[in-house]
Amino acid sequence: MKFDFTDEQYALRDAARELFEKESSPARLRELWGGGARDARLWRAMGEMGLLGLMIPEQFGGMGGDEVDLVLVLEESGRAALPEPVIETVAIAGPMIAAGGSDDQKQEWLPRLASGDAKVTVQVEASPFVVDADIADALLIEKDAALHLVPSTHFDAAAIQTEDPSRRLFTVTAKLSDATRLGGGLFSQMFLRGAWATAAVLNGIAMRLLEMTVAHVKSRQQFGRPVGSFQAVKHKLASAAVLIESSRSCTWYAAYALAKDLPDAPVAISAAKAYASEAEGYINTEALQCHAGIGFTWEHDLHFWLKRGRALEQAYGSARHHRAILAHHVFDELDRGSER
Amino acid sequence: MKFDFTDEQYALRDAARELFEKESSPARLRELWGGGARDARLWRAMGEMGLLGLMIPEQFGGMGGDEVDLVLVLEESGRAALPEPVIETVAIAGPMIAAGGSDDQKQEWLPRLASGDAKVTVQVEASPFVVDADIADALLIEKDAALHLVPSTHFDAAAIQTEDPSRRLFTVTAKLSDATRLGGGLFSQMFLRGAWATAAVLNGIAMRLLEMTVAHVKSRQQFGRPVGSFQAVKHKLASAAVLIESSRSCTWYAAYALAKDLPDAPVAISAAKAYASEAEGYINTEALQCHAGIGFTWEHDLHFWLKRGRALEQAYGSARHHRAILAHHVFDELDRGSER
Amino acid sequence: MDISYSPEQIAFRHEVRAWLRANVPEQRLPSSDTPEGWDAHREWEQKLFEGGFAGIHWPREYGGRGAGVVMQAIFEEEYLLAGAPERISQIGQNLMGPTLMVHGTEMQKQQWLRGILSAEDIWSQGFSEPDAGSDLAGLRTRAVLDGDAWVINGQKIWTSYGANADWIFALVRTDPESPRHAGISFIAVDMKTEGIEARPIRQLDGRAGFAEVFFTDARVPLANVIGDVNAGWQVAMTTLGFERDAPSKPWARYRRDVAELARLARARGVENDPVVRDWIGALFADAEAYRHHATRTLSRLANGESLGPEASMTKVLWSEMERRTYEAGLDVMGPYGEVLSTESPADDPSLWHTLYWFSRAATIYAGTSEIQRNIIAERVLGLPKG
Amino acid sequence: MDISYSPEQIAFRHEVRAWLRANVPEQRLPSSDTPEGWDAHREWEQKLFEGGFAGIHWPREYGGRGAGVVMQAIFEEEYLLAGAPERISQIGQNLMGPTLMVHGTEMQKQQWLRGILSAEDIWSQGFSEPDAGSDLAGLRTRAVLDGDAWVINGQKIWTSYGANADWIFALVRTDPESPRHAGISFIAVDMKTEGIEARPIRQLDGRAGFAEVFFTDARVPLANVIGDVNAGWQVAMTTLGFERDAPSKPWARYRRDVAELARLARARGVENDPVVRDWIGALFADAEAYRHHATRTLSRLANGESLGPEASMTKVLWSEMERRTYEAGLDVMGPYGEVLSTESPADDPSLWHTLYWFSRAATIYAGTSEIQRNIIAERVLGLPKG
Repeated sequence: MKFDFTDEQYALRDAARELFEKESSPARLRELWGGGARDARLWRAMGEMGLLGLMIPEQFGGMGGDEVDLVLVLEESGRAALPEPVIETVAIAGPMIAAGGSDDQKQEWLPRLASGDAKVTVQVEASPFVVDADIADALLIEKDAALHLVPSTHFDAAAIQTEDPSRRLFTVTAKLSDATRLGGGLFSQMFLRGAWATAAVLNGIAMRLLEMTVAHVKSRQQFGRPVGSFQAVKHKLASAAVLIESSRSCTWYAAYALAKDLPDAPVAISAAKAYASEAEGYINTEALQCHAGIGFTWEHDLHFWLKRGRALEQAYGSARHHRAILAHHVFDELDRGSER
Repeated sequence: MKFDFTDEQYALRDAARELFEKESSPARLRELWGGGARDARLWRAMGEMGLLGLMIPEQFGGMGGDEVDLVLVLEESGRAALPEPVIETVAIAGPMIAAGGSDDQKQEWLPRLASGDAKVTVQVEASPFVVDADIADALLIEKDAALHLVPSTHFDAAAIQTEDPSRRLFTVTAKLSDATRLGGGLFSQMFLRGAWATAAVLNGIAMRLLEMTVAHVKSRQQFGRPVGSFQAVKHKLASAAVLIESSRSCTWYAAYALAKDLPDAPVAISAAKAYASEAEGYINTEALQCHAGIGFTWEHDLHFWLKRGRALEQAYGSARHHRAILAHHVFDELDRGSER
Repeated sequence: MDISYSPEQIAFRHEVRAWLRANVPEQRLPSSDTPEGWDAHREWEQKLFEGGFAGIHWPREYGGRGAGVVMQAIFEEEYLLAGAPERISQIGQNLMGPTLMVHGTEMQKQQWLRGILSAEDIWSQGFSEPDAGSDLAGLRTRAVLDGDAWVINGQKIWTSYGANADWIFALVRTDPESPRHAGISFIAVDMKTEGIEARPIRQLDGRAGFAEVFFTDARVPLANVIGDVNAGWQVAMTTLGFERDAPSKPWARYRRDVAELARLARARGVENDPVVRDWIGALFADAEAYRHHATRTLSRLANGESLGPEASMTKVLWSEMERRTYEAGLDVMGPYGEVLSTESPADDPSLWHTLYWFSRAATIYAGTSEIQRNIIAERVLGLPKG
Repeated sequence: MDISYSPEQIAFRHEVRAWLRANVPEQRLPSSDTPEGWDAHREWEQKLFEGGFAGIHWPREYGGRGAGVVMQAIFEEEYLLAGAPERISQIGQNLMGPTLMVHGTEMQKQQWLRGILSAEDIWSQGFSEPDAGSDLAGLRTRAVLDGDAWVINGQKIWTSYGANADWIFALVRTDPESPRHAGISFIAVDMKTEGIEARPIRQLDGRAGFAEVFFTDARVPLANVIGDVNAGWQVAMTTLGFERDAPSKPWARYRRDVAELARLARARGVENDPVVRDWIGALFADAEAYRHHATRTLSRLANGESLGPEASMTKVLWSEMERRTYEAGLDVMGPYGEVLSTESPADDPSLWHTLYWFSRAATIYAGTSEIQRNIIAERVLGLPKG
């Protein structure tokens, strides 16, 4: 029994954090928010560090790892509010193509995904929008209970204006054919993988919001004492800490269940996404309340995480959506009389 | 514009409070909880004071008042956790018989209700239980979209064991006939009147819970200071105070809307009951939390109000039930395009 | 109990409604943050003044209508329902004017009241500072006597209309030796004074609306102090008392918000989701409770009472309801919640987001929910200070 | 990451399950508050002891099985799922025994450990006092040296099994001059000592279970002090450390609670109400989060770490989830929620109410949620003391 990560996994997490702090600092993010162009260097550096190939088999240039290897990196991408399609390309497309692609599809895509030479974005039926569709080399799309992998030559993208300019959304029209089909039996996995990875990213966002808020209330003085010494503030942040840490446990287990292909993986994922959305939602509200005035300024970095957080709470199924799935499971279990 | 009560209404409230403090003290309530018999003196005294006939026309020995006259008395009955069917007899049966009874029914019942010589209990379709059915002289019952007033010779009552022995519940089987029918067109009023009166009683319960808790946290010392000086405690009780006072405003308006027969009375009542259930529910939880250990003892009086409160939250429609009605109303208004 | 309006009040409502119907611009005015918007808003205020709707609660002797709180509330309700422009004269008419009437000298009243009414002078308020938010008495802006003027140095923040206003009334520390609440003066400052710089604050929704105001050796005439020197705290308490005892936000606003939420739910196809309906029902109940509680407090004001600490209850009610409503809206929007373009089910997605973020500020401005709860606990419930 | 069990652990689980299946009484034992119930529970404990399931986490040298925390957790989980009786030996086995192993003299261990294991001696804990609840260091019970004995006067409260226990370990003030945490000693007291009276506390559900224990000139041998005189606070911290670092409550308990809630909803005919389903889904997610978080902390304990202040997070999680679950249950029950007789959709309405009230105590006993949040804020997040 070891519900913990290996030294190697922690080392990779630290390396990712260092890279993101350097290449995707709040100052860099602010340039994007101001209309600046994305720097291709970051994605390439992620490829070189092996982050992009974490879940791609070794024979295709990846690390042959699993969701447990990836989950801390996903948290870090949330902590950094990374403006890159990590969920779609790394957590969804890579493993889906590896699992269901034809030999040709694997040969064509997996090595490029691992190196960072290609990005794949994703459309699930639950959302009309697709991230980074203009720069994606391919689109993985759910349609009529089948999956398709559509090269960029076969779909058009129209930009949608979003509140978070570092999260770029599009609507797409894609030409699907038998040639674009990806192996069967994986249909529901795409949404589930997205939900799981989004939970991990939300946990990272929540961690960052809590960190920023703790730092703020420690230094901010009112009535001659730090704001963080008031019990009302302390209790809110303590509640947030409890939610965030237990949410991480929940998402880590979902990673493990996915990696080991355990039968309760779908339930674990719905629980993780429902819980992570609520946990992040709580600190999202309280972080701004505790920052008060200064948090409402464009010049303060807080809003990068506030907006990304609110968007991801809804992505790949809101808490409400996943709770309905869980309730279905509870009554199902009741019918089968299997509580053990 | 005067959203307030008259001096006479306040005087009656004070008299009721004084009576209840004397004749229905916590010590007296404790006797009932211990299996003691109810004292008929209290009900008679209420009759003599005019509380029971408040809403009965003067020609039948009542005061000819309305819901605004009654609402503070209902609050007081909640503050005292009064073990009497005030909601059923005074707030529902009296005005319903006055409004829909035949001349014979009015002659037979109204004077006796006003004097306290008779009690009438009520069964609505939403609940299988009836309070005080064994001592009621008549039962007002909803059945197949009609109302019946059934004398005690025509129904049987079987006792149900409840957690709150001072709130005695029964199931009844009644013989209905054309002779027992009460005038038409009033069907939905019974449930609404019950919901409104229960909201008022819940407000009184909530007020008492808050009063007891404020007194407790002022005197209870921990870490060398009153528990009530801790911000976590203060903020909970402040939140409770906000909920309770606004809930009272909401229920008072519902009384006014009923009294003036305003078109928004049904909506006002559903809002009042939904809100009062939540307001009382909040202080119910926090009162016990703030009392901590001592509040869990049988010897402390707190649990009389905790249990009565939890029961009434569900009576005449839970918050959830009334919120569904309100949502229906909102979409209805949307369809009619009438926001003003 | 009588919650109906008098014939006079009803007549006033009809008058207001008719006037607004005839005069409210059909197109929404450009934002008051822009130069053309500022001018348009000032023109609108002048029209209101000419129509007799400026300072309706001011005594007749000062050019007002002498309307009571009920009529004032009727006016605000009709104003909201008519979709009329924001009023940049608010701070002058609701705070500075009434404060002057209490503490101003005859000369000061002569100097300023008329300009407030006519919207010739738009006022802003200089209370908050970067290190004095909830803790107002922690303010640091200093004024030092130098001949015929107070010389002011320091910084104010969250000044509504600060970038464009003609005047600001500010709290400044005139006796640095005195403890926190003492040694503060209340002073009126012409924004054109040399040494004053106002920088708009860009908010997290990208808009402006507030400003930071920097004072660098700004010289202000001695006669601009309202009330006694070093007695500014008491003057400020009068000002805040007017803010506190003003009629509450129009309840119609919140019923409209709930209807807007229902409209979003319908546009998103989740109208029949009972969980969404449960939220809508709860928010409608909240709006009803607020409505009736606001009416009850209005009635108290109309009958000559002051709300005192109980005003904090109303603030908690509307601010938290506002936040809950918009947060529910975001959930109802689902994947459309982050969208600013026409795909959004909101009529005006950019405005929707501005309202959303402003709803999150509601529990902060005019006293945070935490401060309000302290006040309620200590001054309504009598709990001991912590 | 490897969340699977070792073959040895799996074998242990099967052994426990088989033994419990063969031995758990079919009929629920009478309440341990009654004399016959007490005897029945003690007999059951003796059976557990004979079966080798007493003190499974105690070192072998003291007669335990030397099981690690994972096996201990497996045991508790199987015990719960088997519906086995409450264990009146808990305080002895989990708190007093381990504390003795750290701080007891050889003679003290000889005197007490064996009786704890065999359930000959049932122990209770005398920490809380009427005026020392959250603030344990405010305790007032005094012990004064008189020849060969400490003479104890004072009162303890909320003593589990206090009415029937054979022994109590108590914190008493042995130096009234010393400040709060100093001058306290940890002492073992035979409940048969003259001058001790235990009165059962009747709880708000009508049941007993706890007691008040009154000490009136009770003479206790000098040798009964554990650790040094006046150093009892440190001993007590060891005891509370064992409580804190014990494996968390079995997660299976909470999944069962959610299933029970779903069963109630079905019995009440509201199974398809999406609002109720939303609650059930949320509580299931809570139970999952608790399950995985408990496993994570178990893994830390298994790998030799101590939880320290993070134990407070687990306490907050399970206690608030427990309360939410039962409050949802009351709503699902609707008008049946107040009913104790067979009309109730609960299998055993009286037990259901006891569990409901106990769920509301969960946020109070073993450190209130408020205290836990203080600990988390100050010791996990590093926020300053208030």
